[in-house]
Amino acid sequence: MENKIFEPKIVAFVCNWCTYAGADLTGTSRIKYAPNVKIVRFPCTGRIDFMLLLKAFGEGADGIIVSGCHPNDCHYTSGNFHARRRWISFRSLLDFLGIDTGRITFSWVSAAEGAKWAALVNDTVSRIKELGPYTDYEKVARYYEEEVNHE
Amino acid sequence: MIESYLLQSSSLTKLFNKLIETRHIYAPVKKGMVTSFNRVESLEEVAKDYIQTTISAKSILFLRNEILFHYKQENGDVKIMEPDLQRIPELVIWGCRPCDAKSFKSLHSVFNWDYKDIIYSSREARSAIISFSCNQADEYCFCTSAGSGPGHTEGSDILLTKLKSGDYLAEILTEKGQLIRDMIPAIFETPSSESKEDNLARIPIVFDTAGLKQKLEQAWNSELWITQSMRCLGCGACAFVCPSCSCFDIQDEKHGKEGVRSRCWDSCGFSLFTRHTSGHNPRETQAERWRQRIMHKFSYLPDQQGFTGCTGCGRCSRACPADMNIREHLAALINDSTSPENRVA
Amino acid sequence: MNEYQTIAAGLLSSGTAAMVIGYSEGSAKRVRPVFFTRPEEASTLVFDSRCVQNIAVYLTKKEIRTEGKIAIIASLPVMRSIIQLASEHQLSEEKIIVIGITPSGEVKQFNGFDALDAYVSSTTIEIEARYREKIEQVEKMTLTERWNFWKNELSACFKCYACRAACPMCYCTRCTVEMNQPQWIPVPSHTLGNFEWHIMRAMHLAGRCVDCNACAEACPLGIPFNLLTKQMILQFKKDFGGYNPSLKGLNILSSYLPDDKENFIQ
Amino acid sequence: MARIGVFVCHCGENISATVECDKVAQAAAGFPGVVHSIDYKYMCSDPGQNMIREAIREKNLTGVVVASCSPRMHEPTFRQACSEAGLNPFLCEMANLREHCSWVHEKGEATTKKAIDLVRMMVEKVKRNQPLYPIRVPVTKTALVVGGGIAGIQAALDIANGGNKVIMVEREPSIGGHMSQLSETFPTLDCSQCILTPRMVEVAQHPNITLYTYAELIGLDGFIGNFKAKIRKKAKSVDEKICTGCALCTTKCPQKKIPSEFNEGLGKRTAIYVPFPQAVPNKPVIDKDHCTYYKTGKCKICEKVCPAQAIRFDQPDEIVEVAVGAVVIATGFTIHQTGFFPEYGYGRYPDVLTGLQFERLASASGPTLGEIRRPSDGKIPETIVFISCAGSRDPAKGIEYCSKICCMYIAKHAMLYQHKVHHGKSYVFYMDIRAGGKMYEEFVRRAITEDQVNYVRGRVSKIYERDGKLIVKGVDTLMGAEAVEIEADMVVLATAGIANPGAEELAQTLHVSYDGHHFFSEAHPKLRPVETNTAGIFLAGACQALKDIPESVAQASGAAGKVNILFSKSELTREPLIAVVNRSAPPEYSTCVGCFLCQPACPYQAIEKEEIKDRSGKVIKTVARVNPGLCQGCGTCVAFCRSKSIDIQGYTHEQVLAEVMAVLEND
Amino acid sequence: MDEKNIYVPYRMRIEKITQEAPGVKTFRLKFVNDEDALSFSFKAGQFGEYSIFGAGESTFCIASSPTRKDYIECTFRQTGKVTSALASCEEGNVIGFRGPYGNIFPLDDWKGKNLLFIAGGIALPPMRCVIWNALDRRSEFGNITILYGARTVSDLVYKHELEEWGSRNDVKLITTVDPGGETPDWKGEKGFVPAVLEKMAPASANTIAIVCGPPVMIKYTFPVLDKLGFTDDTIYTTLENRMKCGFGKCGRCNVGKVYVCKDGPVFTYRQLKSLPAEY
Repeated sequence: MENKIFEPKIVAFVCNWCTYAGADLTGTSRIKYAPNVKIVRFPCTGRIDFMLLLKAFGEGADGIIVSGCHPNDCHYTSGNFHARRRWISFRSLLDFLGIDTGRITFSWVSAAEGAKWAALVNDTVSRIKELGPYTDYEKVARYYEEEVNHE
Repeated sequence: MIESYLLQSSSLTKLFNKLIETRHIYAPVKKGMVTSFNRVESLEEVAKDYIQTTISAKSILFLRNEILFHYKQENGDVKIMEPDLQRIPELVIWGCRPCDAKSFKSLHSVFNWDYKDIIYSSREARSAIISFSCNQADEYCFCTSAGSGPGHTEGSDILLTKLKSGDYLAEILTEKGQLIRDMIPAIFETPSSESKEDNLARIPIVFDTAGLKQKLEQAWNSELWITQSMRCLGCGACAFVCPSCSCFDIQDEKHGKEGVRSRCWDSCGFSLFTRHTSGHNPRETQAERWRQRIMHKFSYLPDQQGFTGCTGCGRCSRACPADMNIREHLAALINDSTSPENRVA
Repeated sequence: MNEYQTIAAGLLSSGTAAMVIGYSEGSAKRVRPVFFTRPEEASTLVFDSRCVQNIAVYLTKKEIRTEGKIAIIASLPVMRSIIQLASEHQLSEEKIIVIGITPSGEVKQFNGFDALDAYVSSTTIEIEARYREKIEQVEKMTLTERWNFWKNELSACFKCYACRAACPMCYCTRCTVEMNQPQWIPVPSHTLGNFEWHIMRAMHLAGRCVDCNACAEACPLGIPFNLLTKQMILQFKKDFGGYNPSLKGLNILSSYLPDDKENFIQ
Repeated sequence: MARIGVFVCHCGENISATVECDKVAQAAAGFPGVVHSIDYKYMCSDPGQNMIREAIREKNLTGVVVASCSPRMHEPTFRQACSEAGLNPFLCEMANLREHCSWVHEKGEATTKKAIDLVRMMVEKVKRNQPLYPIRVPVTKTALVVGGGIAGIQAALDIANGGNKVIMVEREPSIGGHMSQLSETFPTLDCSQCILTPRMVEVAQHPNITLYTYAELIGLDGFIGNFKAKIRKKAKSVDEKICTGCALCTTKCPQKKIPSEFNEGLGKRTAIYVPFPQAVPNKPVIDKDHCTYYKTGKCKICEKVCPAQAIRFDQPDEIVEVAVGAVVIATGFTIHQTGFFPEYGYGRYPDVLTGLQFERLASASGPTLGEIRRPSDGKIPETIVFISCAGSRDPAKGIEYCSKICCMYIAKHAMLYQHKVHHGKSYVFYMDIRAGGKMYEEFVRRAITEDQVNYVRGRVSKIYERDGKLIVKGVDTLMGAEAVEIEADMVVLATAGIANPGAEELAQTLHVSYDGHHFFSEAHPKLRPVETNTAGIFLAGACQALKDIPESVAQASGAAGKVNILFSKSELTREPLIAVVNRSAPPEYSTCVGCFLCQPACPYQAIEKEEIKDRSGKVIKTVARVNPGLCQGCGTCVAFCRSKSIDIQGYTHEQVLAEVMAVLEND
Repeated sequence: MDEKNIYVPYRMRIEKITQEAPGVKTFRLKFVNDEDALSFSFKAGQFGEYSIFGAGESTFCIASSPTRKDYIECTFRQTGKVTSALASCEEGNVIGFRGPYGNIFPLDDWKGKNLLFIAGGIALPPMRCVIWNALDRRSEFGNITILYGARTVSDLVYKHELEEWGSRNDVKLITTVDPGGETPDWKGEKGFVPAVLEKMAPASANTIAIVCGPPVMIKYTFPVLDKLGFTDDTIYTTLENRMKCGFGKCGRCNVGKVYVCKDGPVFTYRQLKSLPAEY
C-alpha cells in the first residue's frame, strides 16, 4: 500500500459553454493530459454551488478545478461574474478555516483554449501530487471508519 | 447498602491514579467559559471549581452521535456490521453532580423500557459513576424542588462529599462502588462524625413536587404556555445540555457503497421534530412544543416510568439564549389560574 | 419612567402600537426579551449593555403576530437587522415602529423605514478590536494550525442551532441544513457535518450579517464561529469596499463589478 | 424504479484504442440500477441507434447513458433515438469517453478506470433525471418597432411584408430619422430623400403597420411572445383625422423664429409646424413650448385659419397599451454636442459647423436650397476645412471609440463642396482613413484624385478668427510634423456619434443591457449581433453601435428576419432546462421565503414575484417565480438561493450532487 | 443471544412491486434469512420501520394479512427522502425492515360481529391487513362491508383486490370518488366518504366500525357514525404520527401521554376523545 504511487482524485466543475467545450477541443486536438481529473458539467459557473466543493472534499477529492468562461465571455452575460464574487469570498473563508485552497484551481478556459485546459489539468495534478492526499479532510470525513469493525 | 468512609484529600489522587490504570476516565474539563466532560489523563486536568458542567454527563453514555451499525452493499445484498460492544472500555465518570447521576436513572429506564437498548446498556454496564456533592449552587439550581438534592445519592456508585477539613466523605452506594473500593481499600478510612448535610449547598425549595404532575395537567390549556414560550427561539440548546433529555433521531450516511446508520440527539423544541412529510405538524407552534417539553418531563415520564425527567440541574435555563427559566416557569404554571378547565380527563 | 419607557407606554395607550418588544430584567442578572400589550408594563423595560440578544429575530416569527403595529426597542444592530430584513422583503413598514437607542444612548423613534434607513446608512459596521485581534491571530497561524484550531472548536458543536435561532437573518422556513433531498449536510453533529454547517452559515450570511454577535452569545458551548462572519465582513471591506444594510443598493453576492479584483484565477 | 441502459461506443477505434470498452460495459452492468449494458463499434450509426431503441422497448428502460463522444456532438442524436422509442429524450445522458478520455489519455488501466467513473457518474445522474417537456409559450404576432429612422423603417417593412403586424413608435412628429436630413449618400451620391421618402410613405400606408409618431415607449412588461408595451402619444393639438395637411396654419403662425431641429438650427420653423415638407405623416403638430397660446393663453390664430377646424388645444396626452410578441429597438444615435472642443470654436464662430449641419447646407431641401453658404454672412466659402475625429478616438476629451461613418461622410462632404464650388479649396484633417466597405476606398480615392480634396494627416490644435477668416492651425505628420495653418471660410467638424440621450433609461424600461457608452448590447458580439440578452428583443441600426445606412438596413432586415422566424409559429417551444422555484402543499406553499436576493442576480430579469392567496384572495405569502419565457437556464439563481428553493431542470441539486458522489466513489 | 441490537433491521428482498396509483407502490417483501422468516410473526394493525441503506427509515403499517405467512407487504406513497428512495427500488433489491411494532386491531374480540370498514385514499393499507385477516377467517364474523373512497379513480389503491372483494358475495364493497374525480365509465359512487356513509346508513347494531383516512375524512366521519348509533367503543381508527424508533424511545410520536408507537397505532374513538389534538 505504502509504495503505491499516489494518484490524486480531482473533480472539475466546469461550465458547458467555455471550459467543457475547451476540454472537447483538447480532445479533438489529441493533447494528452493526466487522467486524474473528471469533469462535472454545469450550464454556467454561476450554477456552481459552493457546497459542491465541500461535498467533493467530503467524498474524498484531493483536489478540485473550477473553470468557466473568461470575464465578459459568459454565455449568460454575467454568470461568471457572480461566480467570481462567490469564489473570492468562499476562498477566503476556506483559507481562514485552514482548508487548503491550494487544492482548488480556479481558472478561465475558453472554448478555444484546448491546450490551456491540458496544461491546467497537468499543473493541478502535479501540484496535488506534491501536496499528497488530503488526509486532514479525509480523517474528518471518514470519522466513523476508526470504529469500523469488519467481521 | 450505603457504606460511608473517610477519604483524605490526598487519597483522591490515589483513587484517580488507581482507576486510570484500567479505565477511561471522563471528568469535567474547563475551557474558557465552558466546562464539559472530556477524557482525562490526570487529576490536574479536572476542573476544580464548577457548579455544573455545561453539557451533562449523559453525553458519555448516550453519545451525541452513536453508530447503530455499519453496512456495505455487495452483490445485490447488504451486509450489516454491528458495533462490537465488547470493545467499549470500562469507564469512570468522575466529578458528576448528584443531579446528573440521578438523571441516569431516567435514561436507564427509557432505554430499557420494553425494548432493551443494548448499546446504551453496555455503556452503562461498563461505567462507574463517582459523583461529588455540591457545596455551592447558583440561582438556576432547583434540584431540591425536583426530587434531587446537593447530596442526593441515587444514580451514583460512589458519592464524595467534601468536608470542611478538606477530606471527603465517601459513600459507597452500589456494587460497582464496592468494586472500586476493593481496588484500593486502604484509602477508605473510618468516617468522622462530621455531618454530610452541613457540607452541602443550601438550595431552597421553590415549589412542591407533590401534585406537580396533576397541576401541570390541569394547566394544559393555560395561556402561560404561549406567554412563556413567546421568546423561545426554537433551538435545541435546552435539550442538548439536559442530563435527562433522551429524544433522538436516526440517520443514514453513506459514501459509495458503505455507510452507517446512527442515532443522534434531537430536540422536541425543533419545529421539524414532529412535522410529517405532508407538511402537517401535530405540534405546530412553539407553545405546543414548550408544553411537550414540560409535560414529557413532569407528567408523561412519571406516568410511564414513575419518576420525572428533570433533576433540577438548571442547565437548560443557563444555556437558553432567551433566558427561559424552567424553575420560574414551572412555579408559574403550578400557580396558574388562567385555565380552570382540564382537557386531559 | 425614562424616555423609551414613556414612548413605549404612549404608543400602547394611544393604540398606535399593539405590542412592544423590548428587554426586561431576567434571571441571574441577565436580561430577557419581553412582549407586552399593556402600557403599564412599559416600566419593566430596561436597556443597557446586557441587551445583546438581537430581538429583531422575533419580527419574522409566526408566533409573534399581532393585528396592529409592533414597537420594538432597537439597539443599532437591531436597527440594522430591521433594515436588512426589510431589504429582503421580510418586514412591512406598516407593521413596525422602531424605538431606536443609538450607541450614544439617544432615543430616536422611527415610524418609517426611510428614516431608519438613513440613520443606519450613516453608521458603518466596525468589527470590535478584540475580535479583529483574534482574527489576526488565527490568520497568522499556519494552514495546519488553523485547521486544527477550527477542528478543535467546531468538533464541539452539537448542532443545537441556537446560533441560527438567534440570528434575525436566519428566517428561512426550511434551512438548507434541513433539506434532505439531497442531504447537503449530515444531521449528526460530527466534525465534517459541523464544518459544512458553519461554512454554509457563514456563506449564507455573507453580505447580510449585521455583526450583532447574537449567534455567538446564544451558543451554549462558546464556539467562536462568529469569527467566520466577522472575517468575511473584513474581507468584504477589502475586496468589495464593504457593505451596510440598506433599502437601496444590492447585496454583495447578488451583484458584481466587471472589474472585481482577484489574483487566484488562472 | 431505475432501469438504466448503458451503451458504450467504440467510435471505431477512437475510443477503443485507449479505453477497454468491453470492460467499461461490464463494470457498468454491475452498477445499481443498470439492467442493460453493452458496447458497440458505432453507437451513432443506424444499427447502434437501433440497439438503443430496442433495448428501451424490450427492457423497459427508464434511463439511457450513451458513453461515447461529447454531448455537444451527439446529444441531440441520441435523445432523438430515445424519443423514437418512447423514452422521454431528457432521460438520456452522455458520458464523454472520447474528447474527455480516450483522445486525451494514453492506453492503460487508469484510462479505462476513468471511463468507468465517467459512466458511473452519468448513471447516477440519469437515475435522477425527470422527464421534461419543451416549454410552450403563445406568441402575439405583432412587433413593436421603436424608432422610425431608416433602421426602424426597414425592420417594420420587412416584418409587415412578412405578414405580421407592426406597431411603430417615433418620438418626433415625423418618421425618417437622420437619413431624412442627409443630402446625398456615400458612396453613390444618390439623393438621400429620394430613396428614403418612398419607404416612409410605404410605412404610413402599409395595412400591417400602425404608426404612432410624436410618441414614446414608457413601459414594457412580459416576455418573449407576450410583451405588454405602454406608449405615450404626446398631444399633437391637431386632430389628425380631420386635418388635411394643407399647412395653412404653419404660414399664419406668429412664432416664426424657432430654430428648426430638422435643419440643425440653420433654419427656422413656426410653433405649429411640419418638420419638413416630405414628413410622414404630413400633418402639423403644435410645439407647446413655443406656442403663444400655450404660453400666454392668447392667440389661437391657427384655430381661426384652419379650414378643417382640426386644431384641438385641449387634446390630452394619450397612453395606449399594446400587446406585442417582439420588439425591435431602432432608436438610432445622436451627435456629440460640441463645447467639449472649445479650441475649435464651435458656437463661438458661426461658420464652424457640424457634419450634420453641413448636410443641411448641401441639401436641396435645406435652408440654402443646396447652396453652400456661410451661416454668418451667406457668402460661398472659398476655402473649407473638414476635421475628422472631432471627439472620436479621443479617450481624453471625447469618446474612445471610432464613430465609423465620419471618414466616409467627410469625403462625401468635400466632394459635394467641390462639385458645388468648383474653384474652392477643401482640406481634410484626418488621423486615419477608415474606408472599409464596398466601393468605399474607391470613393475616398475619387475625392482626392478627381475632386482634388487636400487630405492632411494630422490633428488640428486650434481654430480662431482673424480678419473674418477662420485660422485652422494644425500639423501635417506626413510632412515631418510640420505646422500647417489654413485660412478657411468654413470649418466642418466630424463630430462623434453617440448614443441617444435617454438610451440608458430606455434600456432599463426594456430590461436590456447596454454598454459603457449607453449603446444597447447585443447578445453575442459575433454570433447573435441582432439579439439582445432579453429574448424577443432585437436591435437594429445605430442604437447598438454607430453604423452607416447599408449596415443599419442589413441589421434591420436581420432583426426583422428574427422576428418573422419567431412569428412563424403560434407557439414558441423552448428547451425546458430552466430554473424552477419549488411549490409544495399548504401551509408551506414553497420553501422560498421571498427574500428576492436572487432577483438582481438573474441576467434575464426572469424572476418575478408571485403572491400566493387564500380562497378569499388574501395574500398569504409572496414567493419567487421563474418566468419560463425569460429564463435561459444559467442557474445563477440556483447557486444563490440560501434555502435551495430554486432548482434547475437538467442540473438539479440531486443530479449534480449524485454526480460528485459517484465520480469519487471508491471501488 | 437474547440481547440483540434493536436498531438492526431484517434484510428483506423485494419480491414484487405493484404500482397502485400515481406515486403509490406496494412491495412484497421476503426475508433474506430463512430463520428470520420463521421467528417472525405479527398481528393486524401493526407497523414497521422500512429502510433504504443510505437514505434512512420510514414508518408504515404492514399491509398484508398475518395469515399470509411467507411474506409481508407494505404500501406507501412517495413523499419524502426515504419513500423516494424506496420508490426507486427494483424487484430483487434488499431493503431493511424492523418490526412489528405497536398494538393491534382486536380481531378476536370482534368475533360474531359485523365489520364496517371505512377508508379514504392511501389509508386503505392499514385496513387491508385487517380485511384480509377477517376474510381469511370469514366464518367468524357477520356482515363485512367496505366503504372506500379516493379523490379520483386513479387514486384508488389495490384496484385488483377491490375487484376481487366486489365480486365476492360475502363482502359488500362500496367505492366512491370525490365529485369530479370520476372517469366516464366509473360505476361506483360519487361523493365524499362521510356523505356516502350517511346515504348508505349501515346499521350500528352489533357492528364494529374501522375508520382510516386523511384527517378531514376522519373528522367528518365520526359524527356520521355517531348519528348512526355507533358508540365510541365500537369505532376504531389508526394514528400516524412521525416516528423514528418505533419502540417508545425517540420521543416524537406521543399524543399527550400516549405513545402512538406503543399504545397505538390502533385507538378507539373513546380513547381518541380523551387525547389532546396532537396528531
